[in-house]
Amino acid sequence: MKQFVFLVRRDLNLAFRQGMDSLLVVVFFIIAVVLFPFGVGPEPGTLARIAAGVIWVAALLSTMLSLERLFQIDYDDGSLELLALSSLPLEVTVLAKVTAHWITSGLPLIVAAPVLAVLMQMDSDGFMVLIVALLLGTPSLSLIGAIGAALILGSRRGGVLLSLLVLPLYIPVLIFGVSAVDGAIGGYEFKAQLLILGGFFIGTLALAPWAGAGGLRQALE
Amino acid sequence: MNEFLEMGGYAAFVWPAYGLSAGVLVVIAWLSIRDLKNTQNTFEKLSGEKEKSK
Amino acid sequence: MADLHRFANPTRFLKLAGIIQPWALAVFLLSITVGLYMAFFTAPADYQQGESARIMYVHVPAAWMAMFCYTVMAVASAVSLIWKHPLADVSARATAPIGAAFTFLSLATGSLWGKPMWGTWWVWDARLTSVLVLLFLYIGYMALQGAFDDRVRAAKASAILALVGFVNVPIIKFSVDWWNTLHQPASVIKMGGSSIHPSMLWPLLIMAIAFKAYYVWVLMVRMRQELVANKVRILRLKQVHGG
Amino acid sequence: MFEGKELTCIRGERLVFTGLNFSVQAGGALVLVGPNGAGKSSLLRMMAGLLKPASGKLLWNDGLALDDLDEHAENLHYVGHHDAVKSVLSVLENVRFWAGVRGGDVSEKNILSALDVFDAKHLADVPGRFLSAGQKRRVNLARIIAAPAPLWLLDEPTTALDRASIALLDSAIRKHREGGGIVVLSTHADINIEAATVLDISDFALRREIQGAA
Repeated sequence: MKQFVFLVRRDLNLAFRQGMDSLLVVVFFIIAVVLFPFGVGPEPGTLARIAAGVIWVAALLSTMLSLERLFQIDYDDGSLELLALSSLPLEVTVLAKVTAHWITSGLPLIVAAPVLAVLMQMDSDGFMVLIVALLLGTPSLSLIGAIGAALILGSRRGGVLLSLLVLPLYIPVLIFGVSAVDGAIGGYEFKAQLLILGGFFIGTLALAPWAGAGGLRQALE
Repeated sequence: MNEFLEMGGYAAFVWPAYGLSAGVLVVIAWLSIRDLKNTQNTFEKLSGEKEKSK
Repeated sequence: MADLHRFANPTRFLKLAGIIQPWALAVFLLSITVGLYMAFFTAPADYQQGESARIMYVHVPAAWMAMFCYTVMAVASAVSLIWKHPLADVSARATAPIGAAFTFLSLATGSLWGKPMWGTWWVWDARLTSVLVLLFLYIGYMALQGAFDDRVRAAKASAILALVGFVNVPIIKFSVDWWNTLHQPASVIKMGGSSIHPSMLWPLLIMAIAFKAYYVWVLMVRMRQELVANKVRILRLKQVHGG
Repeated sequence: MFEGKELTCIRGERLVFTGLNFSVQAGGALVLVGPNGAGKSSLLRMMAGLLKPASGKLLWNDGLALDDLDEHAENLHYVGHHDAVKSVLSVLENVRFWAGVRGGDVSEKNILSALDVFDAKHLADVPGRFLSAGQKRRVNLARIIAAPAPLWLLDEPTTALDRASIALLDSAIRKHREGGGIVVLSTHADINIEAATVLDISDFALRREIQGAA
């Protein structure tokens, strides 16, 4: 456990020293959402109706953007080999990497989300549920994305390929994330959606380390 | 005969559906067979012996 | 040294494939003619949709094949990851394009069938949407297969992706169905048309057999191509490294 | 005691070597020679457990090394072609991280003494991006001293090192072997390792087998 924290702390250290990277993820998230009023017009009614969907899709895309480099940097400079050879099992290393990624890119999204909800004229009763839904949903996004990031290591076309592999698997999280927020705004049932999001989180928590470590192991061969 | 071709007024949908399906299946089969032939020829050129599975 | 040979020269399978291939072609040709005849002549027109329902005889078997091929890929990937059998990789890699073609076909014929009924080319119907997502999973698999120079790396990475994808298919299906009931008033005409009358069921089954025979035929061709290509690559490597 | 029996390595579709045997006693050293592409790096990666052999066994103190990779990894250090030095972290932080991940002693004293072995103590608080290739390699080698492990697997350790640094590496290897450690390294430079068994990997490539197979 000590080494797990050690690895997460180092990754956070790296991320904060290169502050710009995690900042870029949030800036992309904000810009992506801000574009929509220009596209569909500023009329509050339309914006409010699509607010939850736009915010969730933007969150998906920005999480995905920062994932390509999750293992790539360590793969290129040889650290990944040494991490595989440390007494920390590779599955736990993947978890540590995902935790660091979530803290540097998932959390900032959640902090920025309410501000964007205001921009999108979203009804205020949806704010709390939006935050809770993102809190439950973004870890699954990082976990599934980590599998994709491990699989494309050393391949010719990194970024675009990752989005093609990972986005179809994001659809369930998107569907239930958006409907939780819409449910809260519309005043009808949303707890079930949050529970399902939690279920996805636990499911991906079990699947991702195994699949990610498998991907890394054969990338290191 | 042309009554059959009309497909009860839905000819514009039934025939393209079957035509497209036939087209796609034929193209995939043809491409696969052509690839097989090319690879077998390169193999023979390289190894100089008759490819057994031809 | 025996297992070494298995990698370099699987003649046993090449001979077997050579035998299966013509038989599969024969079964395909026979069943496709019978199936088409029944689809157009013996099966009655649907009382609601009229003749347009005949598209069902190509749409439904294609959708079945789309799912069948993805399952074959997932099983082959599991075999290749667990028992490291080289033929499993080759079969998964050869199946992907065929499965993707069937998935595309079921989408295209579904849209052609939906136009007269719903008046638009595309409706976010639960089944069509799931098949659309399945198409993306196929494209992702094939893109990953093609993204590596080293064939063994490509096979291993794609095997993991196929398994991860396969685990997610029911979850995606569940989510899309749930999402569909949330937004879509129950569509009046269910995609499957009225209850399947036996005279309609037989053409469906025979067309399904025809598509499976077609799959086996093209699979044999593609697998033989992959195996001979492996032998060519080994010869190339021998040239480079001085035989 | 570290032993390999009938090891076969296949990279992609290429047969790299087969039927390779080696054995190194405690305090011994094994020098791998052979032309580029003969499989020196592949063998070292196989010894580290990164690359699974197509067939054959790897024994560490008569136990099957590859059965429990994590446990085997604990008693070895691997130095590959890349130096795993993060440009943003200082030299001290880099070495401390690697010592910490291996559960070694992360006290400043220990890290500085490890850096001193490779004359890199003065670089302690310099961020990685300012280091030359040679300095990066010395920092990478210092990491081995910081968290000791009996088996050293060094893939061309002398690249980017000047004469003085090679001498430092020499003495570090001698001290490691006197302590009962084992060293396996591949090299081009004429690094003189006393009483080392030399293994030419190209003896184990297989010419006839390939022709037969095609």
